[in-house]
Amino acid sequence: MVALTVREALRDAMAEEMRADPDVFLMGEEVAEYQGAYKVSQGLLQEFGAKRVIDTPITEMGFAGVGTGAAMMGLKPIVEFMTFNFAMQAIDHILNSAAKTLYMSGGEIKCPIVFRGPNGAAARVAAQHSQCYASWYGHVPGLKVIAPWSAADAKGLLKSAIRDPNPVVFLENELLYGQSSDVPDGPDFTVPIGKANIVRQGRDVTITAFSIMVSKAMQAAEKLAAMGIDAEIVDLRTIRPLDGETVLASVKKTNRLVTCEEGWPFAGIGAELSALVMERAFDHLDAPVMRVAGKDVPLPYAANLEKMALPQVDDIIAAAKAVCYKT
Amino acid sequence: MVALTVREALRDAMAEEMRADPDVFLMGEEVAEYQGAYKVSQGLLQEFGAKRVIDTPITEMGFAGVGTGAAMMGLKPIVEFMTFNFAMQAIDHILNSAAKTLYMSGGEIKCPIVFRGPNGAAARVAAQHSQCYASWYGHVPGLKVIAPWSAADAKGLLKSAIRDPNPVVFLENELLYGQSSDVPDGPDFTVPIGKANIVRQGRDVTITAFSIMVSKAMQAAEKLAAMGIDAEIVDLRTIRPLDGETVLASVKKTNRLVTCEEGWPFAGIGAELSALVMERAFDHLDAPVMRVAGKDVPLPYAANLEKMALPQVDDIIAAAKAVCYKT
Amino acid sequence: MAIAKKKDRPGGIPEASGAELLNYYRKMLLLRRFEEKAGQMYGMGLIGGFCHLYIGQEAVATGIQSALGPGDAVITGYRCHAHMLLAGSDPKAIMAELTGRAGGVSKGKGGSMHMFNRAGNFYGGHGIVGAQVALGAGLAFAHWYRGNDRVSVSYFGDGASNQGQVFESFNMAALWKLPAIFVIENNQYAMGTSQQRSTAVRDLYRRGEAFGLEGLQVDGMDVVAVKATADEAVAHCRAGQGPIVLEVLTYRYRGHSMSDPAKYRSKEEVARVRAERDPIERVRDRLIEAKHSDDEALKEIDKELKGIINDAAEFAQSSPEPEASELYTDVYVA
Amino acid sequence: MAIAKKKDRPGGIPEASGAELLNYYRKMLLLRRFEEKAGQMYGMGLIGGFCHLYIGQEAVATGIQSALGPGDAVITGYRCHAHMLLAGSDPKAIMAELTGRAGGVSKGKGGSMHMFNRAGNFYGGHGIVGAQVALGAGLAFAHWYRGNDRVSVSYFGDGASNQGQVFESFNMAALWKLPAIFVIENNQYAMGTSQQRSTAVRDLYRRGEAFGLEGLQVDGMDVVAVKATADEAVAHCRAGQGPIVLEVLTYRYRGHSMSDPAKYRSKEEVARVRAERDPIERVRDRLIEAKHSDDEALKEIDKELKGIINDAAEFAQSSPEPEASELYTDVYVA
Ligand SMILES: Cc1ncc(C[n+]2csc(CCOP(=O)(O)OP(=O)(O)O)c2C)c(N)n1
Ligand SMILES: Cc1ncc(C[n+]2csc(CCOP(=O)(O)OP(=O)(O)O)c2C)c(N)n1
Ligand SMILES: [Mg+2]
Ligand SMILES: [Mg+2]
Repeated sequence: MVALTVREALRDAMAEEMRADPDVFLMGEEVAEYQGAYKVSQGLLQEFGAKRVIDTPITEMGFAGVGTGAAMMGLKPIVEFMTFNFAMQAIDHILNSAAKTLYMSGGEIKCPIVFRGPNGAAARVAAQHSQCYASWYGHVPGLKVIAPWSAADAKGLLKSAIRDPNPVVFLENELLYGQSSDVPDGPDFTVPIGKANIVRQGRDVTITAFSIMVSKAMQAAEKLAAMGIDAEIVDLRTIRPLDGETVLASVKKTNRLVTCEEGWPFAGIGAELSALVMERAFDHLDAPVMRVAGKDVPLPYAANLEKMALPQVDDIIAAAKAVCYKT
Repeated sequence: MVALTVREALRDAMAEEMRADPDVFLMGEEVAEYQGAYKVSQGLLQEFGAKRVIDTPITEMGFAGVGTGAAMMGLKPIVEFMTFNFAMQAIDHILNSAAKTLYMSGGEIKCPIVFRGPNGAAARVAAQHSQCYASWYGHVPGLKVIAPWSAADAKGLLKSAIRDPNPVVFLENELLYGQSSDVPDGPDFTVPIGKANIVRQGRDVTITAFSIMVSKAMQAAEKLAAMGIDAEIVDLRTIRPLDGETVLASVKKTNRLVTCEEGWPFAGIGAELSALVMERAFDHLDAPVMRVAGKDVPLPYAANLEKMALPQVDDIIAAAKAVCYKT
Repeated sequence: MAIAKKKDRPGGIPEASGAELLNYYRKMLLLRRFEEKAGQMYGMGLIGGFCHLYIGQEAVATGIQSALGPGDAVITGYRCHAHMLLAGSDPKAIMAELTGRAGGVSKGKGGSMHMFNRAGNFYGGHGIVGAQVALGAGLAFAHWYRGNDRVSVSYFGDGASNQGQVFESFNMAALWKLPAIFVIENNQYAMGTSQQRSTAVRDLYRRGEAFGLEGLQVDGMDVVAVKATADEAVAHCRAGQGPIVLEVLTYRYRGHSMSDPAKYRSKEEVARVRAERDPIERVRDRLIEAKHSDDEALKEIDKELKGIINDAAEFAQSSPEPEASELYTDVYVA
Repeated sequence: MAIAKKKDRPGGIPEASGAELLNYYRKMLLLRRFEEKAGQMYGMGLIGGFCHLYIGQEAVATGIQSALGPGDAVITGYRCHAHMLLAGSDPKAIMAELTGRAGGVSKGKGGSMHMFNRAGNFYGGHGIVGAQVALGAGLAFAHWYRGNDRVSVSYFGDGASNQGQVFESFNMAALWKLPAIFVIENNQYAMGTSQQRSTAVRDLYRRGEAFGLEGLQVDGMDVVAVKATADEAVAHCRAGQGPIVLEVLTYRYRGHSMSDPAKYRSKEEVARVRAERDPIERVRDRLIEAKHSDDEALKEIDKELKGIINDAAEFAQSSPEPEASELYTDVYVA
């Protein structure tokens, strides 16, 4: 084990996979000479050179298409979006060119590509720079969608994503980049796509979260413990394919579910989980599932409003207490 | 009352609003000289001239931006996408420029624009031309999202959308364009945004649907009636703001809910409704909510596979029977 | 910096040999007979959805594909039957794709607009106007990345040439000197929009000027001229000189797709092109004039091709629909 | 068809009067003092998120805005404080927006990148690179639709000039002859990407050539030259001759945003521009040389401006945070 920041873990994942496979390369805005807008690609240009670490012009639609075309020919591109907000310009390629082509070609054309970058709110960057795309991409068959929390998962899942023969959307979080945690050593470590992780065992209520919301859920769980509520925290890690089995097994144990996400509630990941539990664990529920999510507004810039707009530890605590019928 | 096709109803809505307000205009690919790729704008060029009915080059991102900019200055554009699949190229403007600007400007900049066109599957046009965007747009605060079924609603809601001071995404369905039904006469008729419509009263189970799925739900209801199940059909009509009250009231009466949509299930409209009912009518449910949705695959071209991929009348019947515990 | 230039090559096209001409004739006629049959079958309800025919444009793909070698990659839009045929796909499997059958090249899942042939280096068959241009730059990128001398050819229409990602692709291709040939099949219409209604400047070979892309323009109804100009473009790319734009002036005889009655142009306009510029007739005339062939022999070819096409049509109707289980395959690579 | 042309106007810039020069000086110094204060306040943690300063580029917006008249519409990207000030917004309210307070121009909801002033015909303040170009074409469209002689000015960067929608906007503007002035503020860098690393052709005034757009290039560190060239562009549009591209060569002294240490260029490079080309110093020198003013008087102006800016900073810190209820307002127009 070695303590790494999420930033380093992501970098190491890319470096290891690039060492192992000459078909893997990284492209995006400021990934090479600048070492990444958020320094995630630190050192990669130096190690792999300008042909494998490529600065692009500001043309998201274009370079997403270039990456996708290269993937169709067998290369394994990692396409970095400076943030996923800018991937909206490229979203047609992510869906129509990358996600749907295997099916439309009857299996003839594979598209082993990873689209990665920070997703969701950073700090005070306002509405155009703060959207969470988990539910949008999660909606789409043909894509795999990952949103890691810990450094180990960031590394292990990014490595799996790069090796995966399918298009993968890899949602990072800028505020997590600087967070450190233990990561298993060595280039053989990977984490399987599609498996949730129970990061805290508990009996009274299941709390699902992903990405930065896991931190908040963990904090909530500590405070809940002090109130006599023993929360089980499920880090979803992968949004598609969603590990429904792990969530359902937990809910069947705790009989209560609170879902957490930073994105908007309407047709979000919480809605999906609520519907899933409704369909497959209805009789196990001792209380209706509650969703904790971002407020249904564009993200405001003002510090106080921003805090109110984003789901906080207290919101999770309140929801957990409510489903446990505690006041 | 006058019998109109949905196509005519939409055309009449635009024509009436253009007559009433010189700031309203229509732009898009093939809307003018060709009279609309699906002939929805038949006759508009002839009546209003080339300055108000404008053929654009094939540049979705560009003309969506042009429309949005014009709206910021007080014009009331109707931007037609030949289909909503092509709006993915323009989706950044729909969200970041149109939906978020009022908020980001503290109310300074309004954006009275309608984005409209066919959404979802047509007949045999395969994966890239068949996506349903209801849950994506429904996810986003700042947008209003409409998906009418009947000719009257198509007309009344499009008129409301054009008059609405907010950006509206108006999702039509190509297969409905030729369907006729009665429409109240005269230019004063409108239908309010945000109100669902109970198109069939029933006691045993609530079935929600929108757009073309209302037709299928109605057919299912007839067959269900023959089996002794009296279904209540709620045509959602507006996706955002969703009329939860009408759905909840119906569910509190029938104690059962089946949701129908053509789009993919994951984080779809059915998921949202299921979560909503979970939160606000849990104790009224006699059975878990069931979702009827498109299969979780890109839409195939082959006739038999396409039919399997899209939700059919029999799927609705099966779901309704299941929630009624009938075999 | 290279400046876009128009090349009419007055008198400058090298004459083709009899064998070459016969080869073009055969290929172009195959494309036409295939499309005619597809049109018929669409009319009979055997083909669904959108179906875009290549009739009139045969010299474009035929001339350009003849300039390519093994490993050169090709991509186009939805009007792709011809490119599939030239990539060496079996007409049976293409036609069965059009009817949505298990024997189709995409197992019936893609249909008319979504067909691919990896072995033949053909990367589709894309329904989103302009998308193939960035994807095609990506194919060129892959060649560049691998350091070989192969090129990529991206076909797109006059309408598509207004899409922003075309310019983004030009810029990246120029910046990285990618071996990308951007072929604008200018058939004068994008659905019902004639070219002058979609852009203020109609010289599409100049589209890449802002990024220094050289541009060539050629009469796309003359397969020999197309081939010669394509040779030049290919040589440019193979020599490492970066991307190039190739505008090919052509015409489609049919509507945009089978559901377009094409009322935006006169019957006379179409008839005039057919009578005066038909690419197949032009080769036929040359063959006969130069006595490389005669009526009889050419009829024989036609007969043979019709046989192939009839077999394809037969197969496309007798091949079964895909198994129900296919609904869930190919969503992900296992 | 118009061909893009470079205009250096050697010796051809009409000299400005003392009053004009003083006016430019005052405006440019206001912009600079404002930005310096914003930088300080960012350093103190009073401003959050992204904050992009305009220091070094003052002559661009000042020169161009001086060529506009009432009703002419303006739009730009996230580097928008200067444009807000020139649109007549109160420095207090701009600064309070930066601190995210209730007294901010956007009630604290938009922050540094999202500011607007309808009365001043300024339409933002947009965070998505390139989006303002299509929106700006839309502003021009609105003028055209209404049949008035007003123009729209869309400012964007050298990096933004590679975005596809820029070309889509050029095409529509040319096709419909919209009164759109596309101002490329070429400050040589897009974040850490120097211009030659983002495009193969650096002459951005030629960007619209493929669509027949005329292009002008001007030294953006010379406010008088900028104003004169902008006059020309405005006249072109008002005369109904359609859109025009205006490349303004400028330089930003600070990092891309406050969080960019700008290690991709040498200190010497920045120092040289500051020493040799500073737009404010240049006007100052002219004023003094021509005896339109003197050190004393110019110091007085500076003092006055600093007072305004200090008041703004004061206000921005004392203005309360928005009411909690504001979270839910302005999502929809009621
Ligand atoms: C992004 C996008 N917008 C619109 C369409 C609908 N559409 C399909 S083909 C076409 C016309 C294209 O014309 P052109 O590029 O000239 O090619 P041609 O059909 O003439 O070969 C249009 C508008 C689409 N498929 N994709
Ligand atoms: C679509 C999009 N892509 C990327 C970004 C991130 N970004 C913000 S500013 C910028 C550089 C823009 O440079 P330029 O256009 O030259 O303008 P300047 O900052 O020099 O004024 C980038 C890459 C963004 N905001 N939007
Ligand atoms: Mg065409
Ligand atoms: Mg710049």
